[in-house]
Amino acid sequence: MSSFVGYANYFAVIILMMGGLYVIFSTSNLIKRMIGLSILQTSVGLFYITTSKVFGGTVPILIDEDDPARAELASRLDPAYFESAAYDGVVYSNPLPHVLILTAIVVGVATLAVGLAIAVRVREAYGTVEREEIERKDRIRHAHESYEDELDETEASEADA
Amino acid sequence: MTEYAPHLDTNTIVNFGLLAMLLAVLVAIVRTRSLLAAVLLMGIYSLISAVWFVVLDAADVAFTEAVVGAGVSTAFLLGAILLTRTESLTKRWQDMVMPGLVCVGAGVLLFYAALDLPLFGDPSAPANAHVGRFYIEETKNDVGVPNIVTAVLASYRGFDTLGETIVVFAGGIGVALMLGFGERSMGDLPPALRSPVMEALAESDHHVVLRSVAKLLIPIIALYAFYVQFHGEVGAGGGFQAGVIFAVAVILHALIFGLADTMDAIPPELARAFAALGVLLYSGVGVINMINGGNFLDYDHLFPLAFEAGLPGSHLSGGYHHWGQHFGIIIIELGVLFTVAATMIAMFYAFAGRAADVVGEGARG
Amino acid sequence: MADVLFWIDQLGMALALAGGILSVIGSLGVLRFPDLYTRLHAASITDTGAATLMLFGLALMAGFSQEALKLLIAWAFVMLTSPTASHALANAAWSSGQKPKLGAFSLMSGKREPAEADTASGEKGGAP
Amino acid sequence: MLLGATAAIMVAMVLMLVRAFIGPSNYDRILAANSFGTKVVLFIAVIGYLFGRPAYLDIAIVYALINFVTTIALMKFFRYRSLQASLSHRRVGEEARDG
Repeated sequence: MSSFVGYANYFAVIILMMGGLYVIFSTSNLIKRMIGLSILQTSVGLFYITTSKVFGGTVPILIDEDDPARAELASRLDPAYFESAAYDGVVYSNPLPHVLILTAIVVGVATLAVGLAIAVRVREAYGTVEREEIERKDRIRHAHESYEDELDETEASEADA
Repeated sequence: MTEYAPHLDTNTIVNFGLLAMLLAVLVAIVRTRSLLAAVLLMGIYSLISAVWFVVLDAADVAFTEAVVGAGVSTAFLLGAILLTRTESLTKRWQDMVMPGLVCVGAGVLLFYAALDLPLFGDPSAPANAHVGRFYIEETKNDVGVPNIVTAVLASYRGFDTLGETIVVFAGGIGVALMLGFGERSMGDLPPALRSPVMEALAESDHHVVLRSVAKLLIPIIALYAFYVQFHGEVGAGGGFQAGVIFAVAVILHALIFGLADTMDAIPPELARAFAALGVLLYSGVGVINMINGGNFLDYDHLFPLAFEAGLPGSHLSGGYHHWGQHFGIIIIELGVLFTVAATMIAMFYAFAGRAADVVGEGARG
Repeated sequence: MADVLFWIDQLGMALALAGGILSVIGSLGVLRFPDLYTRLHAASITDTGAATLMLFGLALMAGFSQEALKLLIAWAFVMLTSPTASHALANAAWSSGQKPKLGAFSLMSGKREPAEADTASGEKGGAP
Repeated sequence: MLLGATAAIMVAMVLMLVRAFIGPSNYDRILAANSFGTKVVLFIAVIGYLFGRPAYLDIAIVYALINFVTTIALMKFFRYRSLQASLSHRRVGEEARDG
């Protein structure tokens, strides 16, 4: 039982990550793929915070001495475990992953906005946001340009002939 | 020390319940055909993950995810859907098989790799026992700020946060370069370009209740943003969250009173200026520290040492107050507030303001 | 004095439990009601009711402290925003032409239109 | 008792999710999202007391506000398909007349 509790969080986060990846791979619509991307980013955040949680720990905000919450929190843990994990009378979760994920979320929104702006410009340039149609129109445009290049070359060769 | 064995307590049970909900929403997002439902479910997904962060003692992260995930990213996604005019998705089973196999393969590999990770909640895990423990113990005498996350974010890792603020600013510039600042749409709308829905607005809806409640709420949300900003060291909060909350207040004003009124209130030039001002303020504090003899962002040197020694209870004269750190953190959080709020507002103007061009789109192929 | 505080805590917890049960009943209502407008009733009324019960119960437990003030502020915002959002939603749904299933009537003329549901979905239980 | 209240709120959240998934019309989904947000505000408040450290009440307040903005954005998008149109009578009236 305890090994299940120990790894269940990691497995759930991995399933969410793979779900986000699947959404990115399977849809051809650019906007839906951005949604898949933000699911993936959120699940990375979930993974970091899973590793930061200390059993019986509380929010990493220092509690001052006279706060009644100290006794309340201490009463919930068995003493043997309490000595090893506590810092001056309170067990705190690890604050470091919180800092990383906090900025990752805000930067994630900035990149989401830039990605959506690109999608809007792709829509205005190609008239669609579906991946296949964009590739098809690209091929047509390349074929068109290469045909024009040949025309220019033939005219150039005739001109100097 | 007893060998740590994770056992079920209320915290873990609630955590599993929320993870189950997240998986259910994920399945719904994967299966849905309508893009609008996907955006709405994305809002619910980020909301549940915000609550999950609360359950796992990550107050600041929950704050950011709740504010950013539901408020701002939903507005951007809706703006993008409006501009790209795609609302339903075509799904063919051929392009489901291969991605499914790849994801299942990668998932199995990750499962195998996860078996070596420390058990969930283990205090003696290397991350929690050494590095995390250092910051829990040293914050009181280095920075003297109760909220360890804000102390690490602003003081220990101040240089990285400056980098992140510049990344948000650069994101704003990127969106502005691609979508403009939304001014073009504020010109008078020629009748030919007006979308039919605008007429429907004229007589049938008058939304009196919505407008009066919005008039009441917008100043409260803006005030709450400053509360979150200034009590960032004591409780959960800080520059990022406050900036996004302020942007959400402006977005609410734009949603109800129209983008034209909001642009009269907060012109795009002001948003551009404040975005740059925030980054200037942040790096200015660093330069002041260097002038006073410290490193680039070492707030102990924010004030000249003689002046700080004279302050009541300063750590230089026997007390334990780090006045330089307190004021340094408040000022750079203010810089982050300006940049994040102005950038989010500029991005919303770019997305919402561009609609008029696309309405008359047919010109470009 | 200690037992008074104990009983206040118990009362607070009981109120919180009552709020929780009320919100479950509300959610059941949202699931089972036939169309949007009745679901709006189920959702918004029980939301504000459960919010009042629960937040006041927790405020009792918090006593005279900053937490109690924050709980009351959260209560005030929920009471302000939830009904407004439901009103705006009903207004938007109505003006977009979504008629209620049971006994549709037209606002302007005041007379009863035959309920669209009878003709569209062919339900036998037409409006009385 | 608090555990009972937490369990009840979680059941209510799950039921609201079901409505969000099957909701026939998009307005049902907005309704489910709005009600889900309000239930989350209560859930955050209750687990603050269940785990003995009510440090999250700021998040409950923020969430009561943000949920309103999201509902209004979604509602306006579904109904008017435009994020810039104004809902206030004064501005709309002028545009309609001289438009």
